[in-house]
Amino acid sequence: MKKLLNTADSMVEDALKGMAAAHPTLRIRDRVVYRADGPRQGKVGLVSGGGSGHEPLHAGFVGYGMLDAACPGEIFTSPVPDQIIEATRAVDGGAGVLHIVKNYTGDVLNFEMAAELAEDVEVASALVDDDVAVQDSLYTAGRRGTGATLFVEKIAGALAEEGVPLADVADVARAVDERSRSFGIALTSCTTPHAGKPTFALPETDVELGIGIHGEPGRARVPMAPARELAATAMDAVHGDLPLQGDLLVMVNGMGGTPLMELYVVFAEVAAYVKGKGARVSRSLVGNYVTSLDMQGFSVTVCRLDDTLTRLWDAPVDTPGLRW
Amino acid sequence: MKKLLNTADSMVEDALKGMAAAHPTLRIRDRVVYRADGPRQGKVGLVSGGGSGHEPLHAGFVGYGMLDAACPGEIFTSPVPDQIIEATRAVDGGAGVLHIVKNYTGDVLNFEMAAELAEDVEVASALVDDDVAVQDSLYTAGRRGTGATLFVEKIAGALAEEGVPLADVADVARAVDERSRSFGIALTSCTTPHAGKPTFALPETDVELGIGIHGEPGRARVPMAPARELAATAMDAVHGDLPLQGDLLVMVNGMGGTPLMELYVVFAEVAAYVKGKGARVSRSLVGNYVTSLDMQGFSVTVCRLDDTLTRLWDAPVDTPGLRW
Amino acid sequence: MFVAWFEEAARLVHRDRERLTRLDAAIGDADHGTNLDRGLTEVHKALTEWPPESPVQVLTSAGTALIRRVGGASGPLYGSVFRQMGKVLESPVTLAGFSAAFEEGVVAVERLGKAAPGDKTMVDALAPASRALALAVRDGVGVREAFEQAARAAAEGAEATIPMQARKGRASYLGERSIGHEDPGAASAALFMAALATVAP
Amino acid sequence: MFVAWFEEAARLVHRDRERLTRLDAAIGDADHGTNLDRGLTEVHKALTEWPPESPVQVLTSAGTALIRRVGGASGPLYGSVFRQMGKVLESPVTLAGFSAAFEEGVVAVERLGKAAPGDKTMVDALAPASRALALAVRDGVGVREAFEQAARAAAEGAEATIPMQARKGRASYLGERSIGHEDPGAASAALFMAALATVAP
Ligand SMILES: Nc1ncnc2c1ncn2[C@@H]1O[C@H](COP(=O)(O)OP(=O)(O)O)[C@@H](O)[C@H]1O
Ligand SMILES: Nc1ncnc2c1ncn2[C@@H]1O[C@H](COP(=O)(O)OP(=O)(O)O)[C@@H](O)[C@H]1O
Ligand SMILES: [Mg+2]
Ligand SMILES: [Mg+2]
Ligand SMILES: [Mg+2]
Ligand SMILES: [Mg+2]
Repeated sequence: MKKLLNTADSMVEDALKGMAAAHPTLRIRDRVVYRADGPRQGKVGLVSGGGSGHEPLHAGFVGYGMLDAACPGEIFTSPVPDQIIEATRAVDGGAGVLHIVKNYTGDVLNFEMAAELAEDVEVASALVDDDVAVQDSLYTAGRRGTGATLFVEKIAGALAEEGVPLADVADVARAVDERSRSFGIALTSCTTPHAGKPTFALPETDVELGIGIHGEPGRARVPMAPARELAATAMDAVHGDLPLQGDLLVMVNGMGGTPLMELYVVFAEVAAYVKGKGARVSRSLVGNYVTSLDMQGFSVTVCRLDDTLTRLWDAPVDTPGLRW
Repeated sequence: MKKLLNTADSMVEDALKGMAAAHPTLRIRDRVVYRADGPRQGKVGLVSGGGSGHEPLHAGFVGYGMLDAACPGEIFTSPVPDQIIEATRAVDGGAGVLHIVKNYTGDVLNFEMAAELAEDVEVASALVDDDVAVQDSLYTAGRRGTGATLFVEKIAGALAEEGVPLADVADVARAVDERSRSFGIALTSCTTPHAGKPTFALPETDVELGIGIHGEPGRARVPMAPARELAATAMDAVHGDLPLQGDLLVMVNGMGGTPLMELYVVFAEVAAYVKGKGARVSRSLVGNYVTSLDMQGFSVTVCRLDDTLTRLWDAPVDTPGLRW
Repeated sequence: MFVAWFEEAARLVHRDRERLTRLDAAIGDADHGTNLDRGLTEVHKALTEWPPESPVQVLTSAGTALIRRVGGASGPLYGSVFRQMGKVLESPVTLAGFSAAFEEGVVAVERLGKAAPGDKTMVDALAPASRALALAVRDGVGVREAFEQAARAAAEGAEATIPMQARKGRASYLGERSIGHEDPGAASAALFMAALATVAP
Repeated sequence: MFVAWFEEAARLVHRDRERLTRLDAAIGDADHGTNLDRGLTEVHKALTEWPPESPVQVLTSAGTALIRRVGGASGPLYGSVFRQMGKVLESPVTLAGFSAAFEEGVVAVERLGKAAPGDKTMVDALAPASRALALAVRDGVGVREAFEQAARAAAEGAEATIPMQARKGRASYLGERSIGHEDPGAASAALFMAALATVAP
């Protein structure tokens, strides 16, 4: 394993130093990343967070029209309640705070504890669980939160800028989650700096279907196939769970080690697939946004838009990772 | 080698289809990527291009405030004169066209031929040759064009939007190049889809210093080192050639397979280095911008800003790869 | 003994952190060893910088440190075991009192994690350990032997997670592919109980 | 013969494309085989779809196809060889005329690429081939033998690039590390000349 780092232990801290140096619009203190111009009085505050290693998620989405604060945990490890409490209090502008939480046991537990302990702030919580690779049943921890997190943060962030109450921001966040589905395919495993070797072994001939964003192995391993087939596999899984129809927001997302060129190849296939189902790619995003360290592969996330969601998606955003 | 593609032969075409589907602001025809709203009468047209595999460079930088057209060649192969002629004629709004050409024999020859053949259009050419890893001497093809290409395209693009004459746009492009230097370090080789195996073999223990963006091996191989030392090695090379002073535009660029988190770690070290020399990181960019397929590693590019260049860098830009 | 318990647990987890991370790599996200090692280092620091004056303080301080520094699923879960124990442990400490408090700690984890035995989690090591302690109290065996029985029960419980299909936590995503691997949290729970046996008076 | 020359060159390059790409990987960017194979496929297409009516047309059409489809450094360079040959070749074609035209083609490459023999480029195979042809004309040897001598000279010239340090093209970036590898463009130039020998009347 070769990685650009000083030590595995200092990696999160070192990367945050780099973020702070690169982005004067951010303020970083005690492992929380804030908008330098926050808190905004009367605006609902948005706090998200999770393990590090998914950059630009979440810290890269702090800024106008998106998050007010992000709490980066250790690599692939949810943040601790202290960070979340700190962030929640700091971004409260009197209108309450929305926690956007990816559905992992660790994230859920730590955000819950923090919400309880920050009892002086009105907190609502929106869970993101879009990964159709995981069956949501009594026998699992429920669906994982992956790509849709970006959609939820963007759209809820845009609504919060309009000055609406906490309940409305929470509602739109949940609506986006309900209307979104994801599926991911890995060509290689990621390697965590502490483990120093790939989390799972994947031969040159195979890909892993339905992987998570923490190097969790998927549910099946199949032979490597052309982009067209891999895209179809992912889209079949999405479409089988939430039929593609109407105007869609579609993200083809790289897992961190995937070159943009390959993502465009996949996007062409995904767009053709959508068209084949009679639906329409109305908005799109292609790039490495919700990553898993150096993993190679892609995930596709689809959200069924309506007019409100489209308007909020199009609303201005100014963060290091997303800007228009 | 596992890559997201259909066939190696169709990869460039397939990726362009994906670009077209993802970006309604672009129009793609006969292997040329145009601004959908071009040509603009009275504005100098900017055309760049080069081998594919460096995405988002160049096609991702087509749009308001940057390029009017990009000519993507085959992977790591400069475009052919036909494409360049086509693009040059199409973007000419009567004020002439600037060719931004990275200094490689192939790029230079093909752009030269095209400029000669498009005799009906007034063409100026700006060469980018910022890579200090290559000695510019009688014994080489001269310095390579790498990261500074983005700076040149952005800043010349901004000036062109102001409606100034071709000679001025060409002058600012050349000024940016003269004030910019780059150095790159690879942790792994890239793998071209046709070759199917890494261009050079790099053991787990070593890094390659002074690599190009086409998998050209570097000039030396040294043991892997912490990010701080690698950053210093790159910055020493830059500083040794163009002393760091005053306000700097600094890009820490990933080679395509480098996770953003690692780039932030490097950026923190680069920023500290700059400070140590008494200079100042005035503007910055961290991400995978001028890539080399799936290569892991980074390059750093530094440009000495002045007030004009700063203003032009800050000017609005709206392209798939760069937007503010 | 309480301080020694955490010191010994820290030693064992540090020693075995790569094994724990490897177990987590197989069915999770390859951080359990690092997480717990970081947390127990913090516990050590907390116990050294703010010397506790009672077993209750040790448990509360350790539990809090784990919650504050581990993150992930195991941080809040382990933190809850010890904080809950601290809440209910009566002084002077007896084996019966310890066993009762431990039982409540395990219940707290089950509640927080919504996990039951058989779900392939740390509960599968903690619950048998708790039962072993209760039996030891009933049978009136000595402290050392009681702790040794608890350690044995936890180790067996951890091993018994191998054929289980996970129903909670990250491993549950794998469905049937989670079968055949020891649960990392159960393995670390067994280390906690082994540490207890070692420092038994 | 001219059409056959390009058909045979296409066959040889296609057969050896991986070797050429491998040579380019060592001191360049691993695309020379793919580039030339694509270009010669295009030449074949051009010659089939627009059957040329004279050697001059074959050369011009092939050169143009190479320029239009290869890209990179080798596209314009090879294209210039054949276009220049087409410009100056006199009909009816004689060995002396061919030799003179080829010489001009090589000069065109040297001018365009600013390359001289010893720079470790295709010139190091083309120039010796050109010299061999000229000598053959002077000595009055037959066409087949002349072409065979040219092929041999090109092959030797390509091999002689191994110990050279590159001064032009991408390999020059490597400085001394370019030593010890055959230049891919010289290797492909040797294939062109080998093809010529094969199709000699
Ligand atoms: N719902 C739960 N209830 C009880 N224990 C759980 C639950 N979820 C996870 N665990 C335990 O936590 C362990 C994983 O801890 P760790 O790797 O540190 O956290 P994470 O899964 O967040 O990376 C699992 O092996 C399991 O024993
Ligand atoms: N300036 C030059 N003059 C003559 N030949 C050159 C020059 N530059 C490169 N070449 C030839 O071109 C070959 C490389 O061709 P190719 O790989 O197709 O192009 P690129 O270098 O653009 O990838 C080199 O091996 C060399 O023989
Ligand atoms: Mg974790
Ligand atoms: Mg090339
Ligand atoms: Mg884990
Ligand atoms: Mg080449």
